[in-house]
Amino acid sequence: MTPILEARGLSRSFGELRAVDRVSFALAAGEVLALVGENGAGKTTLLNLLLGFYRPDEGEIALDGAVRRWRSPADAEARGLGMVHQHFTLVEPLTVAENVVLGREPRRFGLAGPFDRRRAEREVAEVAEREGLPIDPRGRVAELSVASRQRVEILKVLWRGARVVAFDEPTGALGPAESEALCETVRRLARGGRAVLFVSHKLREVLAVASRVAVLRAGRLVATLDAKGAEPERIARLMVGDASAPPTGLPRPSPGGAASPPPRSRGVDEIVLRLSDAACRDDRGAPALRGVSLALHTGEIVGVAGVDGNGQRELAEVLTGLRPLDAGRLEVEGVDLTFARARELRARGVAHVPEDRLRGGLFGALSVAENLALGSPGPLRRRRLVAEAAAAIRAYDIRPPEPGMRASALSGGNQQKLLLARELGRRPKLVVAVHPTRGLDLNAQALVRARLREAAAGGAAVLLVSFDLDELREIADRIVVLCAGRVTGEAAAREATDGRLGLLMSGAAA
Amino acid sequence: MSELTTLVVSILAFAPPVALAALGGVLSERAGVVNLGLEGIMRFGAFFGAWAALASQSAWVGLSAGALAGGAAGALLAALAIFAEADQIVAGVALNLLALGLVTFLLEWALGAAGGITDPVPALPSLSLGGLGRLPWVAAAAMLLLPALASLLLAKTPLGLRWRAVGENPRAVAAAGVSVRGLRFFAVTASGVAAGLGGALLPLAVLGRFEDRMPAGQGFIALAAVVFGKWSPLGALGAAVFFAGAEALQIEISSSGGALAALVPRGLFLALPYLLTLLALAGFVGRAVPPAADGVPWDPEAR
Amino acid sequence: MRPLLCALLAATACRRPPPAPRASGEKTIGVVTDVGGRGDQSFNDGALRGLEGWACGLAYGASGYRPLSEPERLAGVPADVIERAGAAGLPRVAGLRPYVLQARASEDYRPDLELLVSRHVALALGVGFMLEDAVAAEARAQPEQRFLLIDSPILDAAGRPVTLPNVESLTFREQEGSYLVGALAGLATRSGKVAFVGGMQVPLIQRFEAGFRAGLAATNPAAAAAAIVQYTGSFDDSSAGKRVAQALYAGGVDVAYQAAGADGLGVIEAAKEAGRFVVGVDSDQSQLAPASVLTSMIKHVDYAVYLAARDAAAGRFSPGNRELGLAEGGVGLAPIRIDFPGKAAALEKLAALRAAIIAGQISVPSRPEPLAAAPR
Amino acid sequence: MTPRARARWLAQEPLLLPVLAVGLAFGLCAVAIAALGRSPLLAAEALWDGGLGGLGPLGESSLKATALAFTGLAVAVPYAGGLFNIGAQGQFVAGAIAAAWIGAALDLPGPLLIGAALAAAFAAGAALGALAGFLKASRGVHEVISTILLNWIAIHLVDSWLVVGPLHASGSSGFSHSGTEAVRSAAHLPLLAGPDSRLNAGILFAALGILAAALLLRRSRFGLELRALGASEKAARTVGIPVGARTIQALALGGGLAALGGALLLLGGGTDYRFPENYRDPYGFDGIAIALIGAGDPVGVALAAALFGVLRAGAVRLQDPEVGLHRSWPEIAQGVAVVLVAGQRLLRGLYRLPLRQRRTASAAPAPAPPPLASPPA
Repeated sequence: MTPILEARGLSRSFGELRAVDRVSFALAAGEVLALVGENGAGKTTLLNLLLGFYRPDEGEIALDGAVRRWRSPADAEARGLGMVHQHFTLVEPLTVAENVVLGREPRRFGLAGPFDRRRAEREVAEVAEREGLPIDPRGRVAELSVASRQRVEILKVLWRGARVVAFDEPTGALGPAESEALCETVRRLARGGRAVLFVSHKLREVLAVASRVAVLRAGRLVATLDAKGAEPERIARLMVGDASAPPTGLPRPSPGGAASPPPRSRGVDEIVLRLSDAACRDDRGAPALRGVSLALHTGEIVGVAGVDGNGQRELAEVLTGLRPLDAGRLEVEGVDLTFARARELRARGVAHVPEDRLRGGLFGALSVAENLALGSPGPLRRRRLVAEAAAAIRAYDIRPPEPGMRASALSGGNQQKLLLARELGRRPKLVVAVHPTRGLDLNAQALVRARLREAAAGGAAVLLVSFDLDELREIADRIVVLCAGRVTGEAAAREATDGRLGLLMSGAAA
Repeated sequence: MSELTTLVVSILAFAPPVALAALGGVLSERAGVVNLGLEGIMRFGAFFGAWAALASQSAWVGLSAGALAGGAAGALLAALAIFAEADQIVAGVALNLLALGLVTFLLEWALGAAGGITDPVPALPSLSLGGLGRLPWVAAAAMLLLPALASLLLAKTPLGLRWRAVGENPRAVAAAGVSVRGLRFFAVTASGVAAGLGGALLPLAVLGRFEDRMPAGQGFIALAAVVFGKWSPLGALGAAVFFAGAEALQIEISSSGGALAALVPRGLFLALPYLLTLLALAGFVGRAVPPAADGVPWDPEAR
Repeated sequence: MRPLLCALLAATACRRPPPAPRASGEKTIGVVTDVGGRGDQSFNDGALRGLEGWACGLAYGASGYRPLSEPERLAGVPADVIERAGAAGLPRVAGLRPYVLQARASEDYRPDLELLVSRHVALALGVGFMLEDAVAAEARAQPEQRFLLIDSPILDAAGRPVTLPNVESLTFREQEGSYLVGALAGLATRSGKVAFVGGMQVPLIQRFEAGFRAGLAATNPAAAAAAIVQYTGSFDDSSAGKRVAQALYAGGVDVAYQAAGADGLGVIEAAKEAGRFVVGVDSDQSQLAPASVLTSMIKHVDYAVYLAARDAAAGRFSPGNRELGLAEGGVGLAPIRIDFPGKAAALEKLAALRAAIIAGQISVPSRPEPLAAAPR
Repeated sequence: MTPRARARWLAQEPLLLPVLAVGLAFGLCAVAIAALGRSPLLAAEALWDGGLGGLGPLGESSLKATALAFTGLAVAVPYAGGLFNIGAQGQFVAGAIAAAWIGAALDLPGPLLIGAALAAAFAAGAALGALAGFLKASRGVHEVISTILLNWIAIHLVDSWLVVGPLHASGSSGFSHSGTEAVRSAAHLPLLAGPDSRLNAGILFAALGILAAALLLRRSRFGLELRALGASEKAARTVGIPVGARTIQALALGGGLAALGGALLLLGGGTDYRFPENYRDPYGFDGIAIALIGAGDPVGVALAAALFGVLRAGAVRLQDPEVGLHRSWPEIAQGVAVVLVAGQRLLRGLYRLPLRQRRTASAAPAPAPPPLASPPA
């Protein structure tokens, strides 16, 4: 069987860093090849090389056995290569059909003619029908759900006639049901004779969808395994590279495994946070929370699960004073703070680890010390600030240990450490953490989880919003599920199976 | 003659420069680049339009030169904002400051003793309306036609689709294999051509000569018209018409000689159009939502 | 190379002695214009015309001064000036050089005048009422230097005219010329609607308004009651002038008198387009719209400056404030070249009024009465 | 210097690029002047004489530099918070008229009267700035648009109402001073170098203003919060900074600073101690240029204001027939310099300097640059 796409000794360096180091593999029609590896292992760079976004320093790419040099991504696309990006590249005010044909618009009266909207809509409908991705070509993307948007992304690639389709972390924001549907779509693409590259760090999903698994570490391809019979633990060890050290923070095979923390016993049932019948609207003015009630106790970690856009963000913002409540009541330690703004809530001991670190939580243009100083009020005393910064840097192992360095110059993991140092360093009573481990490598993930656990052990209540159900099961005491702005269910962490959570997330069990 | 006719004629005579500059602003901002340099571009368009018209003794040559100069100024702004990755507002301000000093100098250097004001320049054809004066129909036609054409371009052509897309999400355009920088460069240059045309109309259709103070803030009014018109070509036209109407109304009220004019200080009348604009922006229009990527520089490497 | 240049620069900057007074026989007349500057179509241009053109025989251009031939020099001199100059004529003043500084900002007046003083000019001209404070202060600091101030006397703190031994000031009774304009407008109007368009509402321009309205009341009381007075709020925005005038003409006005600097050019433009009458100001503006400019209220800043320059060249100087009105030939009407019904009678009436003013039988107000609320 | 060392040096010298930009702008102007057949050397000499050659010129330079320093700060301080104050011109005019009014209307001993006039000026400018801030915070009106509109509103109300109406100098017999009544001599800023030079205490206020602005931005919590707002509005909300209040405060402060510039120019005798008719000095618009050339930093603003103050004062002598240059050359140089500052990236290329390091050198291994088309995270 001739492979459609071949990589032969591809290398690419950025400065002194060899991001991709002599990687070779072959991909045949009807095959799903999964690329796995830690953050920074070179997965995304490799994809970008294959699809013409970067040019390789060394090595070559062969398509149908012939060596090709991509002058541009458009060049690769014209030869039948397409990528479904991790973050959607959609234009919200435009329709589905307009988004799909953008850049290769069909025209009336030949090349110079006006845009043939009807033909675009017809063709998109045809492709959608053929590939089993039902969607209304005339719908505005702004009004679509996350899963539907991803469908538009896939349609974009297919409408352009891709024979090789690459998926970059496609299930990040999807719930279990949507993830499963996506996996089915991927398998169907392969069955239809296309070749698929599937980049993910969710090993169970990878094993479910791929025929082979290629493991990248530090830019090198360290192993290629048949998916059948491959064990997640082995792959994880290959990814981390240190076979002796047990990989921390890896997804656990089953809930309640040996490494999960011992059940914490609570002394007095002190309620830190009480939210009753909370309702609020999202940025567009649509209802986002519709009567959510929650109570968090000291020392407790409560996970919030749900498909993206079901009110998690708004819940976190309501709790931290960033979004006003339309109805309901918010109490922290028995004090009514329904109308309090962020400043007052923070003064009352509420800490916030927001989802978008560098834009939502940290100030990239300011120094480490200044970022830390912004966590608490009071006049600035330069000497004290430097001392406090030095202490925080030591306590949270922020590298490099330079208080004067700009936050934007830190690596992602160290940025998150800085954020935690600011938010957890002042011994908060309530911690609201949103996707605190997203985008971090495994070691940094483990560190973040450990810090959250410490905060809880120190008496804080922690609300953890995450899409990663394994993570929630690992460190939360109980998990509440949000769907369409309502709490559709709650389960003790050890009883929360994928199936049960999935049902709750889809709202079916509500 | 009814006051209404007066109002309409005044609008048709004085709105075109602002309307075309505002169209330029729309074209640029719909592609994601804030054009704060409209004032400077109009100034270049007006000056070079007048100069070329004087040199060639043809208003049409002047008009083309104004458009060309505007396009060149737009391209300079585009180069700063897109390729040099300057802050777009800074780049626009820089262009305004450059136009201010340079045109003052060129005016005296190139047009000699005339000093602050040039000789009368050849005028574009106009229609006599008797006591109402002359209607510069070329300018009025351009004001009505060009926004309509731009509207069609944005709504009905592949280029327009990309144009709107690059102002909303340049990443999507890049992913579709279209050059974001190329598209934006084109858009800002086109924006300069429109604003340059608007500027050239000042000497060629409105006042019959160039003077050093031109365009006397009309580029900034155009900027407000872009927002007021909610970033649509026809909306900007409507806003320009509204401003010209407010100005005409102000003159109408203050020259009616009535008790009102005697009581209310003239400064208030002069400030009225700006006050109305501010009030409109603050309340009457509701919240206008700019293109999502408006003012955001395209940095392909940014995460 | 670069250090050398720098050294050269430093050396020339420090070593150069201050310029010595000119060789005897050659004299410099210094001018500081107000921020309106060259090309304001008003007193700045008038003063420069009198000095550079008539007295020195020079034309200012992009590459500096160009000497004018004798016919060129006298080409634009109005007939009444020639008449007034009499047999002596308007000869070029030998050995006279202009030194012109255009102020860029209000706080430049003082240093500009100081620069003139340091250059030992025979006479330092401050053009425009905006320079009153600066000339007063500089004249007190430099008692040896002679100054000429145009358009304002030196004023004390309470605003009363005072004299200084080294300052001559020239002011014009614009209200007298404007009175004639108002009288003419009252006679020439068919619709009975006339208007005054001023620039900024400052005392100088209000003198124009006052005279105009008084003259109008003398010949056409009905039109005077309905007269429209409008100020554009600027002197440098002809767009504003045109907008205002267009509205006026559209409202039926058939004679408008403008005293609005560059804004007035817009008024003339509007008159041209509407085919109505307009009266120009400061100099004869009929060439801007020959079919529409009924006449112009001429202020002979040019001639006054010419005379002052000629005197300065001869070493003569007469301090104090001189007010120039109709009698002194400081203001007057440009020839009325346009025909209108009843023109002959109108000219007779104007001549009579002029004589009456010169004779002191009519006293023209210098401040406008508050406008009565008048229906249009 | 190795490219790397040079890059590090550059990173530490934020003012280096503006200096290069200004230098290049002067070079370009010199070439243009030579091309016109005039002598750049004579021009430089005239600028030197007119700006620095003696106490008189120094006084003129300091008058202008003071006004420029304050309008520069008026733009730079809000800019630290990501706010663009285009309204310095209107605020400058408002400050000048307020100082003229108080300085003439109140009868107080010297220091008190000066203090009252400056306070009134600050309040007037701050009110304009605060209005723009309020419109932004509560109605979402972009401050660039609102401050532009407020410029025209302020200028028209002052020029065509206050100056010619209620505040106009009283006169007799049809003559009067141009503009408002002159302020009492108690309100005159003390002269520092005798009566022959207009060098006055305004320059000390400017130094104080620069120092205060620098301390405020760098050392105070308000300054830190403002810079935080400028770095990321979203993160500023997260840490509980009252964004609306800071927006209003920053623009109000900017407005007050611009107004102080106008007041000090007036009380320092720049406009003969009164607000003149037909006041067209564009110091507010120049403030934008000064702030940009000064890299938004108070010290940079001070340097840029000093430089362009000297140039403006010196430009008086460019019209000397021996030099024969147009009076607008300093503006041209300033415009070119701002364009060059805006086009820093091109400028770096021109001087063969390394491009901005996207990630500053750090001990940690630099992560791979993100791919060309990776979407925002």
